[in-house]
Amino acid sequence: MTQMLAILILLLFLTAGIAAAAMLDRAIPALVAGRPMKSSLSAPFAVAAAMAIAPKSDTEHPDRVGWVLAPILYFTLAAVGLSVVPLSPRLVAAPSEVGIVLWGACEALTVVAVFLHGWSANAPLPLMGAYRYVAIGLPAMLLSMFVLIGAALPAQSLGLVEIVESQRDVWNVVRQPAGLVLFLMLGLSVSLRGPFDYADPYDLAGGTQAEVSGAARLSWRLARLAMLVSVSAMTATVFLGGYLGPVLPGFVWLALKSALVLVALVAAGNWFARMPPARMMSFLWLALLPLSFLMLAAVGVELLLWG
Amino acid sequence: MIVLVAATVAALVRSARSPFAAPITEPQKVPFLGGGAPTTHAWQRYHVRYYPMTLLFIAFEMEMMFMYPWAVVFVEEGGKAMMEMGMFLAILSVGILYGWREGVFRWQ
Amino acid sequence: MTLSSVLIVAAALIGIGLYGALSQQSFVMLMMGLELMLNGALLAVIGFWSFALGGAPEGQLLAIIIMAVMAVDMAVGFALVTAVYRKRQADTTESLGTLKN
Amino acid sequence: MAVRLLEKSAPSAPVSVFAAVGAGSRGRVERLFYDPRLTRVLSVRQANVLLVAGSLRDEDHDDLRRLHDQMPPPRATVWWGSDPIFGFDDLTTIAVEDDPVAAIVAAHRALIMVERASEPDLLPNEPANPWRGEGPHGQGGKGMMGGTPYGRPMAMTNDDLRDGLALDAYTAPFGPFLPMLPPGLKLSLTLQGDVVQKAEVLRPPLAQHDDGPTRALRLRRVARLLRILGLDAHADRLQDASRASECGEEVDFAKLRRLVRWSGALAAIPPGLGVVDGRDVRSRMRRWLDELGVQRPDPADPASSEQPARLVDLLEGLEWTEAILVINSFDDKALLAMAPVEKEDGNAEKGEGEHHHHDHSSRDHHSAGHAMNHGGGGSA
Amino acid sequence: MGLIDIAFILLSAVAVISGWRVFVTDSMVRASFLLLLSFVAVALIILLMAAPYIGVATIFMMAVEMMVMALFMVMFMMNPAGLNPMMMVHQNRFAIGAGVVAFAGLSLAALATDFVDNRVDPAKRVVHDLGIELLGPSMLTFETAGVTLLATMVGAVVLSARSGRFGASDEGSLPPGLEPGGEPAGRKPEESGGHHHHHHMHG
Repeated sequence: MTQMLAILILLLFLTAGIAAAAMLDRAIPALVAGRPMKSSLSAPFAVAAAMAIAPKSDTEHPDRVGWVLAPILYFTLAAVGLSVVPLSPRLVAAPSEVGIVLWGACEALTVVAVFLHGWSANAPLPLMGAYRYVAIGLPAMLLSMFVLIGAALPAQSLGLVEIVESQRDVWNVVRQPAGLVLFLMLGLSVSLRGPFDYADPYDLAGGTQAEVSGAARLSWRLARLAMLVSVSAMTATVFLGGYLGPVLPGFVWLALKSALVLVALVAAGNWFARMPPARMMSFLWLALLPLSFLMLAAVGVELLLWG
Repeated sequence: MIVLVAATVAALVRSARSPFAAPITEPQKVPFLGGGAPTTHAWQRYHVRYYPMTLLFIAFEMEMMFMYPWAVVFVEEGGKAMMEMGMFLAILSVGILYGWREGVFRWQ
Repeated sequence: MTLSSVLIVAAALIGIGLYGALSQQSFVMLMMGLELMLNGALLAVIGFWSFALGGAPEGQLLAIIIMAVMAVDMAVGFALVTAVYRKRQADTTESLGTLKN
Repeated sequence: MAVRLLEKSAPSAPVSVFAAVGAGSRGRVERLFYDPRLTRVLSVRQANVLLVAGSLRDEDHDDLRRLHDQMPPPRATVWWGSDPIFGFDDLTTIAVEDDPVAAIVAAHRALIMVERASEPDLLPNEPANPWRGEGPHGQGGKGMMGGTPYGRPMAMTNDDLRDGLALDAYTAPFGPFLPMLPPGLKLSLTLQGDVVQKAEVLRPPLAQHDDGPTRALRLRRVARLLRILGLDAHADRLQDASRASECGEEVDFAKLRRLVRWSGALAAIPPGLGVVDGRDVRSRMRRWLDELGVQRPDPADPASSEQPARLVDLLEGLEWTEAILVINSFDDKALLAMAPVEKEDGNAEKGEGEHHHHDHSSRDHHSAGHAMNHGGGGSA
Repeated sequence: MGLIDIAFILLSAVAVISGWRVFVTDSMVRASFLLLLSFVAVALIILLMAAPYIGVATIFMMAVEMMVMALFMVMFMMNPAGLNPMMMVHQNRFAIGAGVVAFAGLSLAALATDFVDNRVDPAKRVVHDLGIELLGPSMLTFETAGVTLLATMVGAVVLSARSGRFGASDEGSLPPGLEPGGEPAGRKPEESGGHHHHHHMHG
């Protein structure tokens, strides 16, 4: 019964989150560009409607199964990733004692979904987008796993409820501030935006999206937004104490914190420049991975001394 | 349950039919190159420029399998856990350093 | 779901994997056969662990080791394929045999 | 019901426009998208309206037809200061000095309301190569790699510049209407993965003879580089500033410079990329950035040196994004000088005897690649 | 027949059928991802058997491994997308026979043997036990795994990367001259071409 309730709330959360993300996606670029922001509220729906009524395109002998499956898989992964996020100690859509491992599996399958989306078109620009995303998506995933393990140490569990409960005294963002930054980078990577958008970038004329139109494109963009919402909720849970907070019910706190992370992610996606993929790959392995090692070691030492 | 709902929603959106849908003709199917027409299929023996990195990656990622259970018992086991995992990670870091020296993390 | 039924599924996977490993000319496809056999082995191990060993931790450890074997097998296998291709421009098992000159 | 709702709200969305830019129109088109009623799409697949701006060369006409046919229906074409080419009818033409936005929006609305018929295909409805029913499975192919399965042959292996794995080389013409390339530039690129093995200029970029103030031009150049670095919003800001400075309004250049600096755009560009006259892409961009507000022509650009570097040499051995960055790091005049069209026979000896231009390292690879082709032997 | 049994039957069918399709499909990407599907189905069966960690970890390990598998399959197989249907097999009959015999033998063995019935307690903290096991009794296995993985990493790099310490692997030895951090395009020029030839039509 509580599970059904949790699923309902989460679906509501996902829908509202996607709408909010779509609006932010127009408002924040407009803010940076110094253009009027007033159309940000209504424009996303009109754009979605325009996409929905446009016909789908086709290429010469694409892999149709893969092309159809990719956005569906991507969206589903976002929903599954979101489903392990607890709304309160009892209210979890998919209670799992290995929540962060499940989230890791969603990240790994996201790489598969994005690759499939680019590969299936049988066209050069999407193909390049697909391959370069794998080069960045894989090492970025490694970072997030170290960071999540760092969060699991004080909780003595891989479940997200326990991870939230372990933050009653001090939020994980205090324990590993750099971990939050690394996890936000992962968030940009799995939702294909800004400095980590190697699948759908400008220099490939939209990359994996270059050959899709109409409802196919709409579903891909929705899936990207859904993943953004999902990763925001996950960040809020792991680093910002999730549902913990005074007075208000747990899921309201979770929604507020997720919204904060969402704004941060969209802003970061519009604020930082994207390196060419070769440079980013070296950067991930040689700068960020050692940083995540250090972060983990620091959390370990802290627990040994004061834990 | 979640999987079913999400997959259905996404499938419905993906399969929405446009009121303007018409049979797609051959010239509409030519891959987009900004006007140019390709001579061959794009599917090819694609030269992945980071293949040594992926090999290093799958070996390195294996360590995650050991790290998750380790994280659960870390507080319980204390210094011993720290030391053993430190040793394990140090061993694997040697691999990464070696890879770096061999230029694995560059575009080949 | 009983141990026997789990083991039969595992046997089917091993059988298909063996077929693939024996029949495929391409070295990469051969590795797919191997992986499928290990997949069956993994299922069997967890089956025993769950139904007959009462959840002894060694069973899980064995499963992890099987996965490590898969990873090692893949990394070394692909590296080998790359090395062979660099020399011979071919990826079939036959050409691997003639490398020993 | 749902469909009705969609059809109601769809016309209020900005019109997706793909711009095919001809001679002397680049700045005009970039200024156009300040209007919130339009959005510029990167791929013609996502466009509702094809905007043809400025005059095209005769050679570009076929490419324009191909582009037009790739646009999914319902589709319309708007000609802005350019002469409609053969094959189009139901013409919407706008004079250069007029604003085309209203016409574009009207055309799009008419399409959605089915008041205007979607333009038909211009090219014949037949595959690139006949394939149906041919071959052992009717897929048009022969054996493993042969024939034309589903209308096209497969790419074949070739030697590689970088790591010696001879995998498939994909050769295709890119442009002349690709949004991240200068208008009119059509390159034949041979790629292995995403690394350029060989580049040839099929058609040079179209002259833009931008006569606006230099600082407005410089803003637009930086904006183009910013887009490649994933900074669309920043690019829009610079674009708007360029528009404002052309209208004679006051622009806070120091603030713009700070904005770009803080985005890490300069640090994101790899050092040593596309070196010409001792300057790489990063230092060229830094110079543009430093001189954002300065109202004087660029100091000696590569075009003015006696023997300009060749674009195709710069591109060889580069990864795709790096190559695109290099192409966009030159101003239009310099690029025009660097991208002469090579005749067919001239290409064969390319890279053999002209090592004295500049010290780009991939040149050595190139000649080595030739030696490999001729001297390589061995048996299976 | 409970819900778990139905799920088990469905997942087994998915695992076996997609495992079989791997060797029938023409597209290498599809083959890799079908194998992934087979792994995911097995992982879900493992979840049903009260081993949450191993199940989920299988999915995440295999997703990555099959992704890499797809990259290499496409890289080295002729006609990677299966545009022309193909069949690259040898000793097909023998292989089918061996597969059937293996299946039949193992199944018979599974049916004939009487296993002790000692089910895992659903309340057991299996991940915790695994951690204790890793750090305690099986410490040596754990560290050996580390060394093995290191050896794998080094071996894979040595075999696959071209530029080693003494120059490219497909040319003669050169004195060391590797400078870390340099541009990949600016590597040492290649002198000899090894054995390059361009006919690839077997089978």
